[in-house]
Amino acid sequence: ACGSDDAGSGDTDKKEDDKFKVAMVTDTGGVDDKSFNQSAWEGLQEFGKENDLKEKEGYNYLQSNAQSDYRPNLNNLVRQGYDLVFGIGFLMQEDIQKVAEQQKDAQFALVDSVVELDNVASITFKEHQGSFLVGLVAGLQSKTNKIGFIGGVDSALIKKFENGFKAGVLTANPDAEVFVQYAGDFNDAAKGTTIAATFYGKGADVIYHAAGGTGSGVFTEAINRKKNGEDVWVIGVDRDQFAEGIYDKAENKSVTLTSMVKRVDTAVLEVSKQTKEGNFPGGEVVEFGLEEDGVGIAPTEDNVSEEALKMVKEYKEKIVAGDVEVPMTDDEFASFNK
Amino acid sequence: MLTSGYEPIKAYTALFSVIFTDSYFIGETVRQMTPLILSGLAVAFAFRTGLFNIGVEGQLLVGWLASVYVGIAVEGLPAFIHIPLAILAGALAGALWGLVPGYLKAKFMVHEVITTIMMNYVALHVTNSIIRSYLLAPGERTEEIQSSASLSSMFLQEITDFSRLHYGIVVAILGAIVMWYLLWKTTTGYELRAVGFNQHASNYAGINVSKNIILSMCISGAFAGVAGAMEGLGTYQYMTINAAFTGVGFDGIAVALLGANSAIGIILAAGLFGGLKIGALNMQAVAQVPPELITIVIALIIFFVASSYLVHWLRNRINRRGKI
Amino acid sequence: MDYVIEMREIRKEFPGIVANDNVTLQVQKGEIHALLGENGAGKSTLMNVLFGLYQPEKGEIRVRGEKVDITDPNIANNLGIGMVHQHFMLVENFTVTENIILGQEPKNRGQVDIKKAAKKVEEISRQYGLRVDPYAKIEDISVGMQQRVEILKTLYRGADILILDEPTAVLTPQEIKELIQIMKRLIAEGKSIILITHKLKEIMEVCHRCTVIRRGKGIGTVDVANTNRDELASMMVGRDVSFTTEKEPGHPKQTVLEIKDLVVKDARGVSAVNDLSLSVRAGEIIGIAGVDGNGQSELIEAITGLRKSTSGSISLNGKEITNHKPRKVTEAGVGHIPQDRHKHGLVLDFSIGENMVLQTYYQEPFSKFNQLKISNIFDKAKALIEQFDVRTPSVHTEARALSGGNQQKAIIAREVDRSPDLLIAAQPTRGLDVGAIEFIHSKLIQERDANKAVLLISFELEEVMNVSDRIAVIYEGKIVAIVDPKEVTEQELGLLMAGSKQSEKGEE
Amino acid sequence: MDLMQILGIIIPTAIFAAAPLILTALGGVFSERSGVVNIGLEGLMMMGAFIGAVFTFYGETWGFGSASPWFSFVMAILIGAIFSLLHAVASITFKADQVVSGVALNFLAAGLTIFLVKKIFDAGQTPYLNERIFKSDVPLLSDIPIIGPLLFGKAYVTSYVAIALAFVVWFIIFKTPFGLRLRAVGEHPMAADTMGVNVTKMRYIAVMLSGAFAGLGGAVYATSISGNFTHSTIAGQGFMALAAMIFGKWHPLGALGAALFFGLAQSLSITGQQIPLLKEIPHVFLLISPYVLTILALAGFVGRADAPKAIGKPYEKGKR
Ligand SMILES: Nc1ncnc2c1ncn2[C@@H]1O[C@H](COP(=O)(O)OP(=O)(O)OP(=O)(O)O)[C@@H](O)[C@H]1O
Ligand SMILES: Nc1ncnc2c1ncn2[C@@H]1O[C@H](COP(=O)(O)OP(=O)(O)OP(=O)(O)O)[C@@H](O)[C@H]1O
Ligand SMILES: [Mg+2]
Ligand SMILES: [Mg+2]
Repeated sequence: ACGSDDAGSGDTDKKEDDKFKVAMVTDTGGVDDKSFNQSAWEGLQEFGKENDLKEKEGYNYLQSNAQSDYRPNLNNLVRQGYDLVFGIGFLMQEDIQKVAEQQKDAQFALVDSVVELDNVASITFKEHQGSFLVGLVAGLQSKTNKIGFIGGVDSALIKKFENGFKAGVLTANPDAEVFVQYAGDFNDAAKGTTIAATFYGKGADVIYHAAGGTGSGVFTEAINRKKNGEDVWVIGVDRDQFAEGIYDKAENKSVTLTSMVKRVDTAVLEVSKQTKEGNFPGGEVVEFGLEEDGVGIAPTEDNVSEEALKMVKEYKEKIVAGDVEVPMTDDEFASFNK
Repeated sequence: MLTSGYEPIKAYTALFSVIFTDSYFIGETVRQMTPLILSGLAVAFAFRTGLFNIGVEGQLLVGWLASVYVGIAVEGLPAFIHIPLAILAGALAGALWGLVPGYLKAKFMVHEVITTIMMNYVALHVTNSIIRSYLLAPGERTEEIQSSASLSSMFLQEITDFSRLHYGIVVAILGAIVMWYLLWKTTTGYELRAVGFNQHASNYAGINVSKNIILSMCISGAFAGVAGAMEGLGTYQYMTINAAFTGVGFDGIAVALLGANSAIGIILAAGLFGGLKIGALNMQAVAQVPPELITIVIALIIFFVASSYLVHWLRNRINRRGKI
Repeated sequence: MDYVIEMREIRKEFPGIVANDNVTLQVQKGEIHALLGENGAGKSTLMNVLFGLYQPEKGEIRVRGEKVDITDPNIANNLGIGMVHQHFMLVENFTVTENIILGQEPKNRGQVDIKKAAKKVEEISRQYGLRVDPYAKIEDISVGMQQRVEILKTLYRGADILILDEPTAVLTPQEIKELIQIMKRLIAEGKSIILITHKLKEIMEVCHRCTVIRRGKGIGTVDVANTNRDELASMMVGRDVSFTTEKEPGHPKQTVLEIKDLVVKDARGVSAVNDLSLSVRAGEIIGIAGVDGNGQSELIEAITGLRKSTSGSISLNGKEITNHKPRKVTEAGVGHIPQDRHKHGLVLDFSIGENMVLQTYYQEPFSKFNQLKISNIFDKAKALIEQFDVRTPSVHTEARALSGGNQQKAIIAREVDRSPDLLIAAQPTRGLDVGAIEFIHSKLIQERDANKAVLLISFELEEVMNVSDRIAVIYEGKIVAIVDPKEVTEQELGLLMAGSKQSEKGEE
Repeated sequence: MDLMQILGIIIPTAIFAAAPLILTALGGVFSERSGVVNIGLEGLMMMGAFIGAVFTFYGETWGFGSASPWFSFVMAILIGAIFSLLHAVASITFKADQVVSGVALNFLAAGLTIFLVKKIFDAGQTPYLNERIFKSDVPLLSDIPIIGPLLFGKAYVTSYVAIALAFVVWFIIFKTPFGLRLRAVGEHPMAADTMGVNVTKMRYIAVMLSGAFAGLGGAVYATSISGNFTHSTIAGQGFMALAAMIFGKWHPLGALGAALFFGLAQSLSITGQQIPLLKEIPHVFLLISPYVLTILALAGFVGRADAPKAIGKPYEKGKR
């Protein structure tokens, strides 16, 4: 970016310039949001380590404080000469598009959405597939046959979680009923608590949330109920949320049944590698599903029953093989359910 | 900054060099200033007439949506009609959002601070719901507006190295002039200010107090609505579903008060805010200073300026002379 | 000589002005000492210095012979100095007792012991004859009672030196009489009083000595027994002042204001004006005499459109104006000098220039097509300031910064200049010095002589008797008598105002 | 769902969601009753939530066990009071515009808390807390038939602490000499001054109390609802508390009622989506219902609210 730094930087930068450099722009959650920003950053760090890059020089990130910061941040990184710039989150789609149109020589990658330009690689995940697997667990392990799903904001992306999950639940347990509610907010823990209270109050004993910070309220409610002797579970999202659900530290007991993990780190690392090797997937949509280990079920399996694990394994194979097509939209779910 | 372990000289160089010398960041700073000026004007206008409008955030959102809607839905108009029409739509929507607290204040003495806070949340949910139900395009947002409604300019972008600078700054400065003119040069402004200072005396002088309270909130809301239109027609060209408030409305409170509720002051304060915010992004990039530090700096500047007797004195002088 | 208070060569400056310039004041024990001076002469400033609200630049203060340094009202309180301020220092939504005990509350297990406090208040109030209701809220009680609360505050704190800053400006004649009794009782108890007032009659009546200040400078101290009103007045103003307003007999013409069977309810919904009828003719001044609270304010508010009337009619020059909006009433030809100049008369944060067009800003030449003609407005204001001798640094000065007297002159200038057919003047001289009063009275008479109708409302009998051509006595919302000022005595008028019917006199 | 079931969900969640609002609004009552506008409640709450999360976390590591949240409350009260001093110094001593100073406080809290979180934890948020305030039955009271389980079953202690504090604050403000002076300072500072009440001192105390209460409110939020602290933990609750305070007419019990009303409206709007009849109403109407209900309530039967007379004006000795 700024003139002063370009001019006064001297030869250390020159040396770095020869190397392949990558960077990313976070959304307002910041690089350590315990969610996909953090996961993406871990991917970059891994890439840095593998290629012996220095943090802040060879690989870097910029945090956005507001939606309007995306574009200056993207521009800034391009102007600092990074060879590949990641935008994390579908909210950055428009900005990547514009910057990529203007900076034709730069290379971008966008996580969670698609930009059809030759200098942009689009990375998406098959969240519905992962959600299907945790749906199976929920369907099998629910004793009340009532299961809840809490979405952050009603959107196409979160719908993938909902529909995949519902399909999984019904596959494992056709008698189950799934309550669905969208909080309208990714950051309102109090709302999460209230919705969870409502679901549990209606008899649900497993709730899957895809609601970011609102989800922490779901854990709060579940822990409270567990402490008062109720048998309730939460299914975490994006990464292994076992720790969020711990209600008995000594015994390491958690209300987290399992979690649907989304391996943004894997995707970021993978695309960085390809690009360094000269195989930048520009103009392509790189999809990460069960097959690519882009989504899946969390490694902590303390609370998952043998039976469920077996079923998960079985369906994972079927999905990878293409024998089962997991629905992601409402329409697809409707026909799946027929 | 020294105490927090970052390199202060590098950081400040990063902050100031770009907002004064790098055309891209100059462009971005001005772009950032645009809605800040207008939301500052909205807060200041209400303040001048004795009302505290915390509802700029909500008025901005509805203004944004209305302008984008007109930008999308109306086709085949030349730009010189389409742009003003879309801005007007934003202003009207904002005014409508200001009307509710104004009316409740005038007729039922309901404190405008509560109603405007509540109207913010209503605006957030309603605009999101309208976009989701009627205007949704891929990416959790609306379609892009027609180019005939766009304030963005290839020319401005090119001279600023592809910043998002757009013609909205002209609108914002016009807004500042309008506020100044309206308040100090018209009988309407005379009435609004009189009601703001002393409702009893205004009533005695035959001024319709209720009407002026409502009018004041509407005009304030209109400024906020135009601020939203600047985001919709200029910066973004569309409206996203907002998971949370934009913050521009709340920044407007600080901008207005830092600018002593005067037109010139607001432009300067918005410049300071915009510069610091954009500079902060660069400080992060160059000197690895976390952007939170800039928020802290902004807060300290506000404290400092607000506490300074110099500003107090200036403000009194400006007020007394009845200019600007 | 032993003085209980001795202020020597006090100098107090404010930015751009010397409010007290080497003023010396010596008060003897057990006396009532008057402090006299024009509006803005520096009386309140001097007393605020004594009370510790201001720090003097120069000079020394001795209390009971001891040199003291009063840096805080607390110290003054501890020295036994109590002050009743010109503008009351009362918390409006507190009760009488709460106001009195504030800062020195009797406690009972951490709680304010209101019962005990109220009892103590009752005790003191009985001792000095200061009637108050300990549980009433300040906003609900009369100005007279508020005044008594202020005095009780000082007595509760055991003050034996009392400063009363213009205590009578806001009181009715009855209340003034009571206050004078109270003051006499206080000195009989051995207390000393410093009394600020513009009413020379009161000084002559109760004070022992009088110190005069003019434009910040001490002019001297005189024994009241050895002087008279005229001498005091000329000491204060620096020239001779006339007390009886000179005027030719009036020549009343056609009826301008006609009020028939008017009923107006007050804020609590009680009829304050009851079937009131009254007419005012061009070329006459009708004075309304009455004790505060007999419907005067509601009557004015009904005429001027600030309050709705429930029945009856008001017409101006034969045209109905009943329940018209204030602006329509103004445009029909009514001018109004309001009773409360800060609440109704002025926008204190506006410049004096802007205030001068409060009723006319929307008309030519002050605006056109919704645009203000700033230069016309300020030219007009300058002319009025000149003509009515409003003392202000400039037309751009905020009205707030002017002294009360000058604020009042500005309002009068604005209202008289429009030359309304009917001029309503409510307590136009409250708190003003004799020079200013003289000026305002002459303006009212000038209006009358220009064939306008003038309605004067005042609690001050002397004013009503001096200025009016006819006096209408208002009692419980009705005009109970109309009398000729030349044929009535103050005593008779006082009886009428108190509701006695026997001594009915006059034309109707 | 039957009615009891619905009430059984709505009422407890209303009460628990209201606790941070009640506490913060009570803080606002103190400050504004003394004549100092406190729009910085949001920032104070943010600071409280941050302190609550940090010290609960350290309490855990220092072995305070289940007392950790309570330890954090003490710290939040202390640090909240100290943090509010900035507002006090600027607006009381330097006579800064009180609204500006409050806004600055909000900015400062937003920046400082996250900055410190990053310094301390090297992450954008604090870790999840293990020791939190958990729900439990209120002994005896929860055994009362019907209303017992509704009002006292499975509830947070902090909710009842908040409600009890509202009564304590009411007592302090309306019954004690301190309260009398506080209100006098907010209504007519010059009168109070001439009666020997130290206006500056009273206002400092009031602002610091508002910091203490808002700090506690934030800490209660962090330890009972969110379970950690992030940049978005406190997002508007301080403004809602401000609204509750005004809604409650600057009266502690009024603020309590308003906060409970908000809580009830909020939980009704959420739970309503699972109630068969209300399910048919478009989602957005339920989302906005708490806010619309508040506006209607204000317009319908609460109406005029008189702020303390001297509010917003710095006190200058001898100024008229
Ligand atoms: N707070 C103040 N700041 C600046 N100047 C002041 C202040 N108070 C008084 N003055 C100045 O001091 C002078 C004396 O004012 P003061 O109030 O003592 O008059 P006064 O004799 O009490 O008048 P009045 O009869 O109208 O009450 C005024 O002319 C004014 O210019
Ligand atoms: N804030 C101020 N700054 C400058 N001068 C002031 C200020 N307040 C008052 N004054 C001056 O103080 C003087 C006396 O003021 P004061 O209010 O005592 O007048 P007054 O005639 O007694 O008014 P009132 O009739 O309301 O009692 C005036 O000359 C006025 O100019
Ligand atoms: Mg005086
Ligand atoms: Mg006076």
